[in-house]
Amino acid sequence: MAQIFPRSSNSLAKITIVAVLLAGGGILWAAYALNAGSFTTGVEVARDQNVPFSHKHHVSDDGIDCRYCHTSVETSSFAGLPPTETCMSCHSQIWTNAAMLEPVRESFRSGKSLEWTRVHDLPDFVYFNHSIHVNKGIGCSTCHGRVDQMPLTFKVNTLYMQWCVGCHRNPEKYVRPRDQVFNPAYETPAPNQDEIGPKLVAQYKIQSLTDCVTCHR
Amino acid sequence: MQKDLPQYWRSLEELAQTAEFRAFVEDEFPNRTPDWNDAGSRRRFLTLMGASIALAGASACTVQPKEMIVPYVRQPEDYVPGKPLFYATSASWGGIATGLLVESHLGRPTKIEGNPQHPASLGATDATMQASVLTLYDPDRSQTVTQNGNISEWGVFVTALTAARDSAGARRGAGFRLLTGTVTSPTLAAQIQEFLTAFPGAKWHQYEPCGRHSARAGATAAFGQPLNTIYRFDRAAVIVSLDADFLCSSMPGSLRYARDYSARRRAAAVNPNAHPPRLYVAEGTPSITGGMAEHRLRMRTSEVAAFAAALAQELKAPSNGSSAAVRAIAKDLRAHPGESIVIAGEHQPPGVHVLAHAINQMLGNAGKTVLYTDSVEANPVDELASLTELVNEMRSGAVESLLMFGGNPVYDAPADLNFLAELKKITFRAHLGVYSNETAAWCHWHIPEAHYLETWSDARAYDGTASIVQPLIAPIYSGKTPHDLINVLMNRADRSSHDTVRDYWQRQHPAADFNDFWQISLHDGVIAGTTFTEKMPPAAKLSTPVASAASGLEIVFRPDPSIGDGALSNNAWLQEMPKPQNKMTWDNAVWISPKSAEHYGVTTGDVIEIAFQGRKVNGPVWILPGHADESLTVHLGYGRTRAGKVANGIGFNAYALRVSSAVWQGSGAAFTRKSGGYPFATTQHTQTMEERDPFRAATFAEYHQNPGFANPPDKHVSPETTLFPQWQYNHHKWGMAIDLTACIGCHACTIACQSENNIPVVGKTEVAKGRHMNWLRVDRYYQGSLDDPETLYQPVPCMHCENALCELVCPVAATVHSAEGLNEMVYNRCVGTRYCSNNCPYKVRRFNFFLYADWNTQSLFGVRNPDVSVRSRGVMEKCSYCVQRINGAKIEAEKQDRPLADGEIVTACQQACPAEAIVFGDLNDPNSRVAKLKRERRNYGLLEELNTRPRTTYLARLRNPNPDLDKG
Amino acid sequence: MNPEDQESSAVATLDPGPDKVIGPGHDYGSVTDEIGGVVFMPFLKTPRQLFTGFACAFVLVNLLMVAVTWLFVRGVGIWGIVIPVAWGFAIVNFVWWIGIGHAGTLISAILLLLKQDWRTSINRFSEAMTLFAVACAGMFPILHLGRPWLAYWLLPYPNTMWLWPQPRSPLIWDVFAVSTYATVSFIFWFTGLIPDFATMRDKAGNSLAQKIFGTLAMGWRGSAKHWARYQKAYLLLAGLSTPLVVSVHSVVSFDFAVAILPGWHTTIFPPYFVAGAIYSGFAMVLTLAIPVRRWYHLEDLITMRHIECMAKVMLGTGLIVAYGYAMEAFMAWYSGGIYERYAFVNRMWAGGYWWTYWVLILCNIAIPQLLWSRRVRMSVPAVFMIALVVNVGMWLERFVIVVTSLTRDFVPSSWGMYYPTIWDWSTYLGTIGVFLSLMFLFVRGLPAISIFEMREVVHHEAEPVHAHGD
Amino acid sequence: MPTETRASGQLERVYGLMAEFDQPEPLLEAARRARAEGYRNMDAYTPMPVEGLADAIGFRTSWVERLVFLGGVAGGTGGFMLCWWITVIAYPHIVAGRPLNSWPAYVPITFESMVLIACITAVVGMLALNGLPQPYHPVFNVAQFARASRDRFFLCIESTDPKFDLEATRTFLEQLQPREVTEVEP
Repeated sequence: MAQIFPRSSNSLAKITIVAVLLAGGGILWAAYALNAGSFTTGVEVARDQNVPFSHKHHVSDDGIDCRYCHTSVETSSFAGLPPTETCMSCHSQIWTNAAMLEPVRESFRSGKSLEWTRVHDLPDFVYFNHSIHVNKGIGCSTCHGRVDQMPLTFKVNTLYMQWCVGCHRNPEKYVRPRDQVFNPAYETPAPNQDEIGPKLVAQYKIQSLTDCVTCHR
Repeated sequence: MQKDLPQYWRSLEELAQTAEFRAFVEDEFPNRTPDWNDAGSRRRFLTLMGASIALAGASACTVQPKEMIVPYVRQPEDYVPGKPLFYATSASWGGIATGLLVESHLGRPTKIEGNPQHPASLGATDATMQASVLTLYDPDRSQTVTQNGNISEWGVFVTALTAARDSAGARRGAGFRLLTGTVTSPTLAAQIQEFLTAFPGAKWHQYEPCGRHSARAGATAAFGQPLNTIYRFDRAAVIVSLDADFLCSSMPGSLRYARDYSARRRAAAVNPNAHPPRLYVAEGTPSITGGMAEHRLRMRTSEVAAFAAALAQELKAPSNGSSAAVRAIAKDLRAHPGESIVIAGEHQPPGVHVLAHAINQMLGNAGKTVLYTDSVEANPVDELASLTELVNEMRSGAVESLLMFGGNPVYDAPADLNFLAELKKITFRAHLGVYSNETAAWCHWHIPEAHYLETWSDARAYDGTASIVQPLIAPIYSGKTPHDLINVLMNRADRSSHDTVRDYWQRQHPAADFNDFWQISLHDGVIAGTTFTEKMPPAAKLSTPVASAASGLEIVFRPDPSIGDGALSNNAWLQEMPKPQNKMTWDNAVWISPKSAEHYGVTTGDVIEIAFQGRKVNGPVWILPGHADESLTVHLGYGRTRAGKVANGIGFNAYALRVSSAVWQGSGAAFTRKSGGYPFATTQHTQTMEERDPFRAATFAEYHQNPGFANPPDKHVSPETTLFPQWQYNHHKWGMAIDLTACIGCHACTIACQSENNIPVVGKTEVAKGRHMNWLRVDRYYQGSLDDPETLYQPVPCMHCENALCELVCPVAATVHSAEGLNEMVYNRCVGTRYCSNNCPYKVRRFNFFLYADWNTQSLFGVRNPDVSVRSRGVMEKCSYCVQRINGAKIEAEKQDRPLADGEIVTACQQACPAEAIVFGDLNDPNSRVAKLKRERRNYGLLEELNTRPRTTYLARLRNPNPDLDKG
Repeated sequence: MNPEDQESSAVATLDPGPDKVIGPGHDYGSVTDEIGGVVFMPFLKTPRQLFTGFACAFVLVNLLMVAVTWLFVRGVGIWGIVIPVAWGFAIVNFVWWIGIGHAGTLISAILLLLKQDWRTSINRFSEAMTLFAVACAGMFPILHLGRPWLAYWLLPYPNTMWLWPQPRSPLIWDVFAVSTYATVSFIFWFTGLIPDFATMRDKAGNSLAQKIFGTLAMGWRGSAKHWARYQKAYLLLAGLSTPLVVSVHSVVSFDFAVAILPGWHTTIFPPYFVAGAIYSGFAMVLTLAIPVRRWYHLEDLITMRHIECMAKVMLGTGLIVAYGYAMEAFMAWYSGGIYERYAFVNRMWAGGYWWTYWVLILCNIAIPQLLWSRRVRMSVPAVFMIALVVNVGMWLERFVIVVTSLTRDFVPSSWGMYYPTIWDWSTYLGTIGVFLSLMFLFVRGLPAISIFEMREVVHHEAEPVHAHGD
Repeated sequence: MPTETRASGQLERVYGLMAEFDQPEPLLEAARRARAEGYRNMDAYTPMPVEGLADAIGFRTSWVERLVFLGGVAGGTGGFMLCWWITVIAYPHIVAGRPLNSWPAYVPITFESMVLIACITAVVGMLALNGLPQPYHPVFNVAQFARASRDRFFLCIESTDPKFDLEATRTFLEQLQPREVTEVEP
């Protein structure tokens, strides 16, 4: 009987096995990378807007408080998006003929709303309430990051369930004094978070809510 | 089965083990058309009005679709985005107003609640009101002014109408006619009067297909004036209803009556010394009220009059001639002078009303339990006569122009008047209506009418209390109001309804503080000081004794239990609401008693041709236990041809048999069997509890002797009975108690739940299969004899078992328990194995076998509750104890750093319930209402013996039968 | 082809009757050629029945494709399922197929441990049958999901939701049990094939076939050392599969036994499901083996002895199943629980499906009693018919358990009925098509009988001393 | 090993000598004799397992069962720990009022994973220990070897055997009345 396979096929066979195993691992890794990457999560991807609004300019340079525009953040589930009126309250005086503000003026003239692309967008089956979070000492920057340093706004967190649950399980790691909630530059002062965290949690009666119905109904 | 348990039976055929029974079993789901070849029904259900918005985001770890966000340009003052606002307004059916609070999201009215400050509501609503918000968004509503069917414009119509008026005006208005429904609106009445004074030749006619002809005529006959009667059931120990469905019907004040009546029952359950009301009902067609009766005297509708006469006679002069029942009732009434009520039914002839008035005076009830005021109607006329006069004039050609404010006479006028034929003779016919209906089709002009949630107007409640109707939203289809039309006639076309109404009230209240008065009236939803003052009428003069029942087969006309007279028939929520009496949806049927059915050889599902006074109509038979023999009941409101996609062509039109001589009942009907096997769609197929006792009942007396009756030892499971340590719920512990003593079975809770939780509508085919989606179903069981059973209603929401069997078997943890003991259902995690439903002993879980939620019809997105996810295809859903309300209330309390107060969280079903039978709250708070109720001895858990530890429990039903009559 | 083919073709293919597991005059070469010959048979020489059979089966496969497409387009609503009967044909078929899938491993594993000589010429065949049956079964749990595209949520994998399957649910047990069973059955089957691949490799005429079989054989050369390890591994597989095969249908029965539903909630389910599984499994082996041995003239390798033994196993397991039914009914009455009792009243006469129960008793209990008679066992057509009847009966058993119990449970108000739609039937028939197609391909393309084990048989037959020794 | 054989360069020339038999019994006998003769590096090739052959050529192993045991233990533990970790650590839910660690419910999964891993180890281990896949092997060079998978039985004494000597070994094999003795090309 003649050999069906050449001598080399032995090593070839073994190499193939190893290769297949490696390939499998590689595919899993790639899938993970894709899923965790900003292509999927949208993290750190600045969205184009009809008006290139800069939080950096308005917050850092002009020192406008979050609540000046996001009026309902303390009272409602929805933080609120400023009506054109609010923009015009300043921009009827300053930058009155800046080209980039034309859409704003146009909207004010025509009464047709400005349209913004959502940056922080949760699936429709997730019910998030801003007011309770800010009232319990969770700062804007905890979730939204240093918006005051973003020329164009982008997400700094995935807003995935595991990310939410991470905080809901250990609020003491993220809570801050109520008066610091709207301070984007807030840094945990000494004594460090491990000490003040638990205190604030007790003081604000913060519960660690991980029930499904906390967010899904 | 134990002796002391009442005899329950399954279905007529089963009781008499006839051959039909087999057929019945095989045919439990008569409609088996596989939907794949039933394109028609599929198309229908796709276009059906369900309430849901697209579940845009897919499962968590996918790329979020790009979404735009659109702020206001000028944001309204006092408006907080993301928070609902509540406005007081009022809805009127048949002209009679009920106060409402309407929830509005981003300017969209989404949910109707009762107005606690309004005497007719006290916070309660009925199914019709709950569903009325859906009509607002109905894509089938008429949307444009049409002339001879072609799209036209308001301006053009104004010119045309003015022309018509002027031509009549030349003859001081002669030949110009207005046709409205019953009008209680002071403003509208004033406007019409103004018009009539300006044009004395013109005439104003009123007609309601299911109006209050008898009550009005009865009062007039008795007192010489059409007085309005108000009943105080909170003061009544003995109630005799002469075919009066005062608990759940279009009868003015029925919501309030249900509240008062059940409050007294509940009180008696707690306090052995309190006197529970005893209710006698004499009726032929089983009604909600009949279901609550201690003693339901089954008799043909036409025999009620004779019964009333006999009762009156017996009360005047006791004699052994009269029947045992009459004597017992009379005795009972005499024993409670001044605290009894004899109430005559809206559908009984005037003579019965006269008798009722007389008896009440005889018993000294007048002024105590029965109060009289002036009529709440602006211009009480005999509407039947009014319409007849109009038709006669139309025939004689005296009518040149007819302006119809709503209504649908072509469809619902008595058949003998041939309204349509005469209508065609008129040269100028205009119709104002929410729908372009059968009548609009024959009018030169049709003008879309504003829905009441888009309208400025006013109306009076059953006790005369006036309230403002204020709009929640600008007319979606630029609908007009009657006020607008009259303004046109008075050359004030530019004048808005708002100004018209406001000016009227300013005239009534010229004081300087009018603005405050107006604001307060708007805010409270009632106008202070408008409630009518009580009157003491003269002694009722007994007119000619009522004729005794004619022989022969009797036919009874009734408004449909779910869609009423047909005005709301295009409302899918109501269409799919099971009719309390037979749990049937999407149809009307000819009700007949078991005995008569046997006698005439027909059975449920047979299509018969009814002949009455020379007119014929085909309809399917439904054998209804408790119905009077030798009597047929047909329901009005079906067989519509121009109602809309939902209602067109379903059921049969009973108006076609209805003649002005027999508006509510007539004898001499006949029928022949045409065919069999009509496919009904019912949500409950078994009428008995077999040997089981989900529903437990006793008399008040028995209960006070043996309070433990509802918890027999073999059903009870002690908290110790457990393999595992039980979970402790320390923070909150939500629970619900449903009082079967109070529940009247009106199904308001079912629709309230549907509205609050975006529950889709599935259509007749799907219901027939057994796929209805009601989270809160109301089970209906019969008890006692086949011919005259007692009817038992049991609302069944999710039990939120502490040992929830559904959770154990879910492979993906899509249903688990919350730390507060809620049985959570997470739609976005559900993969749809349906194992949970199989393992749920209560079968309260509902499954989206198809994409039931309507993702296509834009206009319907508006009605949806933004706080509740819309379920996609292939997921399970069920009652959540309105967790969105729980979370909302908790968040508010947390923000204000205060504990939740009892009653702060109210579930939708609880809020709607007129009888306050449903109570929700925190079981960890010993003083909460629910905790107190659960401490009552008659509290029991459904299927408790399975050790599911249900959080929803029931309070056994208590009855107060008359020992002299008690059948035991 | 090797020259040896002619010399062996002389061996007559006669059924040696009920005491012999192999026809007379066979030697190592002849068995090799008779079995291997099937594989290398020229395409056009393939038995006609095989072509027709495959054609019909393939039509059904396409029916399945249509049914599944429509299912994914519209949703599970196209089936007859409703509330309360939320599980219908899908689950019935799942359990039925899994049950059929039990014969293979049982024959290969348990009979191997019991050293039953008659297992040899049917084990390969029934292992393949197991694989295909499990494949069909495996489809249903996914198809019947409301959202089948999320079926992977039943697997424990790290995800952005931090959510995992709920391991208390019998459905998750199913996932593990069925996937394990599928994997192990495949391994078992493939391991058994390796030496035969080598035979095919060495028998192959053209180099392509040589390469293909050579690759599959992985260079097997029948070394004594390899055989030593091979037999150890094979024995261990058998030892592990035996409890596995018992566990799998027990777990399937937990789907019902763990639920509280009257008619499901029974401790006797695991044993009687397993017995039922073997019952239906053997029925299916017979249903397939009898025609195949006829078409390929393998009567001398699959002899009356095999058929009779399987018939006896059917009779035995059938009696266990009968005992199961009896106990169920007895307990329902003896428990005194009204729900439990009513479940059986409903099952036997009150409900809409009373007749299915009696047909099932007829198929599973009454008719198989004929097998007591040796004459019936000796008649191939009779055994074939009974096997068919049992297949039907076992399907009905699952229908009665799943559907009838669901139609009427605790609260009478929510009782209902279940009416299968054309799509239920299409899906069911479709999977039968898949099963048969795969089976036909297998018996054409691979040695349907374990050749090297047949050689052992030849060897033992040659020396009776060894036959009963070891 | 003896230097002279290496010097004579036979290693390069042959893999070994192979004797072919008709029946298992003569092969068995031959193997025993060869071992008695002092040969150690040999192997026998048969179309089906032949009892005692491994002993005859002096081959013993117990690695397969050891591996399978380890596999089983690993699988079982893994299965249980998975359930426990999921329900107690990863995302604790209250399910049907059961304790977080409802261990009785984890038995099936534990068992199934045990079987799964054990079975996989059994086969993968067996193949690995056998050095498969190994498509090329010197014995395939023997023309008659095709029948090793059919109806012939071979004994191969390998040239690596210390006692191997082309001539001597050939004569020794000849005495065993094989059908034929052939040199195996390396």
